[in-house]
Amino acid sequence: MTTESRGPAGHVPLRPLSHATGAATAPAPAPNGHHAGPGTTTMTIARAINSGLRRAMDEDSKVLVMGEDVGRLGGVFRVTDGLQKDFGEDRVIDTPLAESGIIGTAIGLALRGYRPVCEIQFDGFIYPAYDQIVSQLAKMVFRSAGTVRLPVVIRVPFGGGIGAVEHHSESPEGYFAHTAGLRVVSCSTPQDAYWMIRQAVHSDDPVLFFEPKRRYWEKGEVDPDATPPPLHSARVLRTGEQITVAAYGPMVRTVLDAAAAAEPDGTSIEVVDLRSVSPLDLDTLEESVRRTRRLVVVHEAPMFLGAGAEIAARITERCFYHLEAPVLRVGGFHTPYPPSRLEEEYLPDLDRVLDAVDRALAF
Amino acid sequence: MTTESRGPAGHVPLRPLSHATGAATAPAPAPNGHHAGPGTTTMTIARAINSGLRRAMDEDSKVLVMGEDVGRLGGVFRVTDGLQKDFGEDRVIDTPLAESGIIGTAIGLALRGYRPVCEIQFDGFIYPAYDQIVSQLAKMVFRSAGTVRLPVVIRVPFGGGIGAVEHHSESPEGYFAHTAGLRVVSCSTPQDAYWMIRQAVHSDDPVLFFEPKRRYWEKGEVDPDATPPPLHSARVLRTGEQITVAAYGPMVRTVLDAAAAAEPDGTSIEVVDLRSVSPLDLDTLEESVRRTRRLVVVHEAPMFLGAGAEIAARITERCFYHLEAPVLRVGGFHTPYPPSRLEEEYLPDLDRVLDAVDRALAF
Amino acid sequence: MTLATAGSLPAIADPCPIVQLLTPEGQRVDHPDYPFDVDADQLRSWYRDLVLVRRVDAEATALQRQGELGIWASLLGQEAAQIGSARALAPQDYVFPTYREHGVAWCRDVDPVTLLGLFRGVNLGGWDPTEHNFHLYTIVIGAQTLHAAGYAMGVQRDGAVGTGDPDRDTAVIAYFGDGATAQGDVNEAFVFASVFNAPVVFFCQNNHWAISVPNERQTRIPLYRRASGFGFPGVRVDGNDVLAVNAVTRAALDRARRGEGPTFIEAFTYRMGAHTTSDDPTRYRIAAEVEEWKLKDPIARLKVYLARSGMAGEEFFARIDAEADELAARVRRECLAMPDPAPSAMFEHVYHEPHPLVDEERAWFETYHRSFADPATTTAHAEGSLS
Amino acid sequence: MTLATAGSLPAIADPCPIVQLLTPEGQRVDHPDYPFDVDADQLRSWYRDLVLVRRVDAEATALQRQGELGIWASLLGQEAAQIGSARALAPQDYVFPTYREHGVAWCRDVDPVTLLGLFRGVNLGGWDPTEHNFHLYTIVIGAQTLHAAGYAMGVQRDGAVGTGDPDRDTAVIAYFGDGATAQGDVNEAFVFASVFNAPVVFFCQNNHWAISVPNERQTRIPLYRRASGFGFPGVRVDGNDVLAVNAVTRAALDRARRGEGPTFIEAFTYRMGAHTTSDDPTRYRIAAEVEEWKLKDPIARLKVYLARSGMAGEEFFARIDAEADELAARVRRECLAMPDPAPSAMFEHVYHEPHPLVDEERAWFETYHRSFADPATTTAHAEGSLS
Ligand SMILES: Cc1ncc(C[n+]2csc(CCOP(=O)(O)OP(=O)(O)O)c2C)c(N)n1
Ligand SMILES: Cc1ncc(C[n+]2csc(CCOP(=O)(O)OP(=O)(O)O)c2C)c(N)n1
Ligand SMILES: [Mg+2]
Ligand SMILES: [Mg+2]
Repeated sequence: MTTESRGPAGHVPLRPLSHATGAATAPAPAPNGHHAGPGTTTMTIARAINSGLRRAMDEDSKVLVMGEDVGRLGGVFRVTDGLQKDFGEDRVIDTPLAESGIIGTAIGLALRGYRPVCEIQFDGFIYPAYDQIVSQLAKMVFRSAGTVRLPVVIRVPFGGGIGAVEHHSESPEGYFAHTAGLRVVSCSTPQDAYWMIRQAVHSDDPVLFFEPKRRYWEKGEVDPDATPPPLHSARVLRTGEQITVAAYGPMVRTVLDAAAAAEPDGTSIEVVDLRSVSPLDLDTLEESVRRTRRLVVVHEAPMFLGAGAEIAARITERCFYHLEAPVLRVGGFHTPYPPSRLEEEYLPDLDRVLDAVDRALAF
Repeated sequence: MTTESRGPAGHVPLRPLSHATGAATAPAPAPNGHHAGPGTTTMTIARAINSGLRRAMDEDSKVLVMGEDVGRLGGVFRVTDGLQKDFGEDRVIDTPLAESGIIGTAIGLALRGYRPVCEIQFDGFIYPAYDQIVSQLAKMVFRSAGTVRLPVVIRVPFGGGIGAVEHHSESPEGYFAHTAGLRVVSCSTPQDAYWMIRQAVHSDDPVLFFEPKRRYWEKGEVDPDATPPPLHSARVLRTGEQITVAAYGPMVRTVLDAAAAAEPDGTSIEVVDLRSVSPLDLDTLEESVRRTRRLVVVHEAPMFLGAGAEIAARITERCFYHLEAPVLRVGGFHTPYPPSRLEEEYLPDLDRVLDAVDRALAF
Repeated sequence: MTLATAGSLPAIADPCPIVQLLTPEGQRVDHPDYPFDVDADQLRSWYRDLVLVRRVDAEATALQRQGELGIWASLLGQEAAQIGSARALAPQDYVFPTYREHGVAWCRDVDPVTLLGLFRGVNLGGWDPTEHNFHLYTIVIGAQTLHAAGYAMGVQRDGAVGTGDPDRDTAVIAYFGDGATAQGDVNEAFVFASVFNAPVVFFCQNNHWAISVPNERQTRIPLYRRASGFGFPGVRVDGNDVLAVNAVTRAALDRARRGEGPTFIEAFTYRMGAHTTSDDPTRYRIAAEVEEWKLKDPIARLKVYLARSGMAGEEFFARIDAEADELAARVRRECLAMPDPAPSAMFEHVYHEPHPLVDEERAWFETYHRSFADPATTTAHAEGSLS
Repeated sequence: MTLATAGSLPAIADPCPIVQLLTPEGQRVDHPDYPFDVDADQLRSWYRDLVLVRRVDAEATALQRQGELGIWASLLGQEAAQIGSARALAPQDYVFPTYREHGVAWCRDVDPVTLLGLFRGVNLGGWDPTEHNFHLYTIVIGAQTLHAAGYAMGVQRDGAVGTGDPDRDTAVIAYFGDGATAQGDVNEAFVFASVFNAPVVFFCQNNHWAISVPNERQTRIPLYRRASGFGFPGVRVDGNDVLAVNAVTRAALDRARRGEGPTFIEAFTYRMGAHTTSDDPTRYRIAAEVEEWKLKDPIARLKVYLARSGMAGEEFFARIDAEADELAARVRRECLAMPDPAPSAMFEHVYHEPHPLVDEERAWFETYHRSFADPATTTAHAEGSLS
């Protein structure tokens, strides 16, 4: 961990961020089930990100927020609400309407020593910035043999389930996870949202930060003083015996609900919140699957060449003699995101998860 | 197959293009080993694509070629050599230097009834066009509920091994295979190059046509009158008993060489040329793996969330009780493409293929 | 003053030429470059267009408030920019709209109910673009300008420019907003259109806002001047003056049809409502600005002119209002009756040609879906959301 | 005439103002906006720069021909554009080059040998950008212009513009070609730079060709006029006149440092050689054009001027030539001695912070690689290409 603390003295430095190996595979806390500190408050995921950003900006004057409508308006989801008022127009920048421009100038700002946090307004609008992200941002550290740092965070409200029009409900994380040089994470609880956005800002590598937009208003406890697990570690949110179900971002809640619904039937499901799509914390997952001998991976993103495929391939390789069933996937179909009246059918839900669980158990 | 023949009467229409199911899984011809017709000639892959394009343009006046340097120069690899001279500047268009512009205007031309064949000069320069490809081109048929046709072909010389500088050796096909609405293919022989470019032009769906640039100058026979297999069918190029090795594009030759090298040691490798990355012809592959019980997938593209992961996941699901070893992958590492002096180490080669074969056989 | 605005920026509001034929007060004025022969029938029919599209727009906003639409992007204030330009189109001309061109859609005979499908979430467009020569709405800002440039290149290749045959010569028009001018795609469209001299009109509705971001954050000079950097003419027109918009657009389309290449039109107007029904503009703009623009209302000025000049009277206005109400009632009725698509519709038209993965997923889905419908096979899980 | 060029295009070669201080014949001329005090030492040192970078460039071409480099992008003909502009930079200024800025690199003290690493394929840059205030070469056309705009926004935020302190006020310069002006990124850079009034100079070397595509396919008006569409000044300068380029660039950099925002400079020059060593320009351009530009050679005219005005004589020229040969010899020698990177170097610096997948792959690779080196564990396969 090479991040120098640039902020005012006295703030509690974050623990090492990036070691997925050695992650907490021991009895893991239920979401927000950690020992609550005195500063603990209940807030939504949106507010937790806002608080995390605010703290990051307080701690380090080089942290900037930039994007479309992030300033005066505070973002279309109000995630950056109040930041421009408190940190000024030079640190919270309403940019022109050009995503390639946002990321391209963020790279320049990072080269000058800043730590820009860019917002892409919706998942489906990240593509105009694709070259700047996968060919410039992702490769520049490597190209420079480590002489430059690119501490750029790209926040992306992602996923469906909000009844939106096209391009507002996509899950493009796979496009970025396939790209070396990027880190790709997603939070599922307010506490993680608060921790992870700060860890992302502290990272000296570029981080794609996928925010589960349909969960923005779900509430949970946030203890600002608790010590976070590493950014790229998975967490066992619920222990179980018969099968492991892994998910990240918005699908974590769905999977937890499925596990709870299956319990009365006597189906014991272990739930792993992956938290990081790239790198994957395969050690935590492997440890779980060696016990349960079955795995289902759930994401909203299309299955074909999605993260679930990679997990299936690697876990099968690692646990070949332990698996009682092939790793099954529940995910988006090989179609564009459908009109919103069909999204309930399109999106993985509790039933689709349990259907896959049943199929895996039937092997 | 809904392509109307728009060309002059009398040309032999191509057979159905897109049925991957029901593909030729019977004893398949060795590359170019089909019965040679009277018009058969020997040519390079580059020349075969040129000939296929020429024939497509002859047959249908709506077929256009467009891109950077494709006209006067005939393309930096001379794949479009002579086409502007013969078909004029209105059909072979040297565009401004803007990839998004190339694909975006090609979409407009297609909406007006044209069939543009766009060249992206090198793999690493496709990203500025990403939004136009994955959000516009890929989705427009779906968005219009099938009322518009987008017969756009995007030709991409791809892959490494030519000693080039950065951005000239990449394998971005995974980014497009993950996208519904696109078809993604790659040729490995002159005969396939000739057939497949014509089939791609005839397709009413957008096709990403990945050309194995380091194989451009390899020669083989082309019979212009032979009947092609479906565009999206895989082909068994060499039968074997102990293990199946699947590849596409430039890696097919590598895998064939590996199979030949392993034979004296008594290792019998079946080689499948996938030909299509999206859709995948899983039936052909499954049939092979059910016999050999082992599979290695080889591509230059990074393994992490690459096509090999998808194949591993699906074949494992289909052949769970047949597999004697996990599906292993040989592919690019999770690094940007390295400086060319390291590409021999980076790229999968005969030894890396055989190493994976050994590992699979050791299970 | 903050850094971001430091330095010697020329003010965007610099006085600059603007074409106007009808003042906000309803006064007819002349412009040397845009002679305009008033035809009472035409003006009345435009008045009707303006009132009807505003009324449908209001109904759609109401439908959204009542949960019948997921979202609505109101054209309030921009009616003249849309009707004026779209009424300049020939049938063979082709239109590439954004998501706000409900007035243009109206002129291209897309039924307003059909238009609601996208916003209701039952489809992603719902009309056949080729039937109306009106492309699908494009939501990704700016992408459609390249499609327009390409389509226009196709028109050239078809020999459908400069023949002098008014039924043959074809122009293309791309609509986009002030915010869109910052996008790379839009500027690439300017490059392609200008170097190929394509028959396309770039019609920018400068409604002063891109959601919460004011126009000054997209450009520091008046937008119509962008075209001069690419070597084709740009003109600013009073976007709330249906006469001027029509005259300027007609001239630009004619120019395109004659083979003289692209034109940029900046229709200077104002987004009177929220960006969409999801937006709250009080967070970022002051009421006084909106009040000022109310005085420039496109319908009011035409009504005053029609009335004062005796081209229309109370009875006419009342009749149009009644027609508008009837139309709104029909739109509401038919919107509510719009059926949801069949679930497996999402597997249709992903491709034109057969595709094994889509087929496999469709087959899986249909079996899975049926398992909920058939009580004999229903699983025991708590929530059968699909049944 | 084909469709693509139909219509009433203004010819790109329209006479337009161009800043020149030294004619192709070596005649010193004045320009009202760009007074220039000739300093003999400075001119001699520039002459040295020009000759040395041309000589190194020729050596690199030769090295490529002999297989020592994978490719080389020659700057032949563009020396004055590069030296003139780069010698206007202050140490604290920051440069974003393309792949052809070897002359600029020279002025930023990047050793020419270091520069060859990318082209030899032993690294992807090889110098520390922050040490030279000279970013890595960018090959993806246009991408670096946005980095420059962003860097300049950072300079503003550091308060390093408009202080009047010549050691503090900082400008940024982005180099790009004529072809690049068609890219969306470049135009977005113009938008960001202009609306934020960022201290950046956009330095376009119009060398008339983008590989085989002539400038007319990227623009139909002179390129320097692009800036007017975005609201900042553009100027065309004789790119083969080192004095004029220096004067114009100095003025633009000063303007940026004073906080007055961006400037676009079009250095009108010519790519005398092939696009790169992989290219064959005889396929697409006529020799006469090249011959014509030979008469405008940037070095010859300065040499004539220095000689005629008595600022330098034969002995000086001979000394520079000798120095150039020595430098070339060193470049050759050290290029040949450049070691290949260690194979596992490809796993370094993918990330700054630890990454389990990279670590796992590195570990696998090292074991695999060792298996070839160690005869005891060598596999029996025929070709051990990795050993
Ligand atoms: C590429 C892209 N980025 C962001 C958005 C989100 N968005 C939707 S509308 C809008 C503002 C558009 O402003 P303008 O172009 O002026 O059009 P207007 O809405 O004012 O008609 C934004 C940022 C989008 N649709 N597409
Ligand atoms: C985005 C992108 N597309 C295509 C290329 C391939 N390419 C390399 S140089 C070049 C021409 C560049 O022309 P110009 O900008 O005028 O610069 P010059 O080479 O003349 O210096 C092209 C098309 C590229 N490097 N990047
Ligand atoms: Mg607007
Ligand atoms: Mg050039």
